[in-house]
Amino acid sequence: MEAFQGPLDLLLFLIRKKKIDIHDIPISAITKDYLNYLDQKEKINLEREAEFLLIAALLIYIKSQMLLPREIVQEDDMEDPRKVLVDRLLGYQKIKAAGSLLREKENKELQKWQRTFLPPSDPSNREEELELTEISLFDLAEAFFILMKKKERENMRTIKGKEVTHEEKMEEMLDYLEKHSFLDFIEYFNQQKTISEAFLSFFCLLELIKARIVVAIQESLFHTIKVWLRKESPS
Amino acid sequence: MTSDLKNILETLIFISIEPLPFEKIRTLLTDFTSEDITEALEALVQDYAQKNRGIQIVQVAGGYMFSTKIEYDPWIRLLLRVERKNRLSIAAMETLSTVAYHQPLTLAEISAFRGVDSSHSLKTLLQKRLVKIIGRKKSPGKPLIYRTSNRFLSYFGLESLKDLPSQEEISKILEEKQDAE
Amino acid sequence: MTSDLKNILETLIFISIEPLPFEKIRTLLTDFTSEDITEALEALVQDYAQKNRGIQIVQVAGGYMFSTKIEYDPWIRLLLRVERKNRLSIAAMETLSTVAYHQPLTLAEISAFRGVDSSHSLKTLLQKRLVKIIGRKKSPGKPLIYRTSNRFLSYFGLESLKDLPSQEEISKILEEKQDAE
Repeated sequence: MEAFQGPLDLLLFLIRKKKIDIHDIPISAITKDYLNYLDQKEKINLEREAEFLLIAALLIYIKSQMLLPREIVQEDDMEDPRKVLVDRLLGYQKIKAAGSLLREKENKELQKWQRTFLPPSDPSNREEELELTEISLFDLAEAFFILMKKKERENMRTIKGKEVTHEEKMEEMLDYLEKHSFLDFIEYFNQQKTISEAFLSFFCLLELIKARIVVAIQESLFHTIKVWLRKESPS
Repeated sequence: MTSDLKNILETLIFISIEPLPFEKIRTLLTDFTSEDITEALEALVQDYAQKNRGIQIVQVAGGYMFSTKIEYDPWIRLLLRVERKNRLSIAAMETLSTVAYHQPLTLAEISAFRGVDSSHSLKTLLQKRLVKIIGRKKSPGKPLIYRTSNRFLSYFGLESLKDLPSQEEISKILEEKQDAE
Repeated sequence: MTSDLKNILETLIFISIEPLPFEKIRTLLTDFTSEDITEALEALVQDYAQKNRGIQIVQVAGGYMFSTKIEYDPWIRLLLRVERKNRLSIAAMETLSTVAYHQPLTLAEISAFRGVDSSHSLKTLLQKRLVKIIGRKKSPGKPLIYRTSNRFLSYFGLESLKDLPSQEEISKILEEKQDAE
């Protein structure tokens, strides 16, 4: 039953297998096929079973209607008891076919890639850049303090690391930047072992920004802040 | 001047993360006429459509945006170290197709079209933002009403709902299927 | 072939979040020699450096990346300003939902509920006329009381506040989301 999306899917499959005209379904035969199929399958999802049985009931109902002696009425006025079912099958068939066409489009589109980040403006134009994509020190501090609050809440382990000096931290950060080409603000601060070390690296970062040795960019709103080494940094 | 307009358009489309609608461009560039903008846009799209380019400007969800060309997908996945992007499940695709062709409609209506309960697929589509809630139906129980979103359009590379596969295309598919069997 | 290499490079630089280092390109494109890559990169950078382009490829932080050209900055700022104006921030959205589901209420109540000061988001919502002031509370300080507006209803296609998706309806979707993650 897994292979079929539902009872209509199964019915369409049986109709196609027998090369039956969907507008002129031999109800008796197809009902037999349908019920046989349900019998074959032992493991039916209970939820799905009701849905399959519902259509079985519809089939049996239509069959009974067709067996009734027809009153003598004008052909035009006579409603084919199969019409309800045929309409549903046609509607479902259309949805399925449209789905397969959409699938083709999906396959194509999934191979196209869009940018999900804001590209920086011309990096040589620093004053402009400050306004546009560089975040202010305030933003940086704000993000930091939110982070610190979180860290405090998490009852940060108070394992005392060795005392790190200002110079050592500065060097460590520059090394990191040179090796990784950029530094993920949140990630980096999360890696700090103690609150005082985190504070220290934060102030080092502020100094590096002020000295225009690194540049901090937030790629888009609500994204992490990335710090890059400026290429032509004063050495 | 025209070249400058083209450059401005290139920049604006490039900087925009979502498809940039013509209307928005027009309200931004008040110094240019609609005709000038249309012309420059066409020239720009044409420029990128050339064979010797890896990226292109596409018209989706009523706007313009940059995207890579299909043939370079393997290289991008190599760079980003990712597998093929996930496709929608069969059930989700069927549900989405139902919404697309019969919208606006309720969950009960979707389930009736498909012959199976579709709440699970609908949730998936809501999470993926391919379908949105637009209100409630004025009928007993006041069920929520659903529609496809703008994201739906860009997901399938459609400019508008008018670009959905047409009745003729669908009939053709059905005939082919019949012939194949 | 060279054109194809140039296209690949264009695509990779376009999609890369960080400046793309030459070394990285070389390790990805093993079928090409360093010389070929260098040559194609230079040609690509040259292509974009032409006057009739709005975007360019620059070398920063030891890698290649796309950026816009300085002269088009005013246009970008214009676009971003408009976009920012039109977009509801996550904070504003949170605030709006708090008002919608708990109205009528005061700023202090909103802030208490969200756990953060919400005065800024509330101001944005008042400016967008999605929220309105309906009076003052008879309590110390007589704080203003807020409600969602009619505009809020029409924006979300609701006839009345009773039509807001219920807690159960939303939690059904959200629970699913947590399962998926």
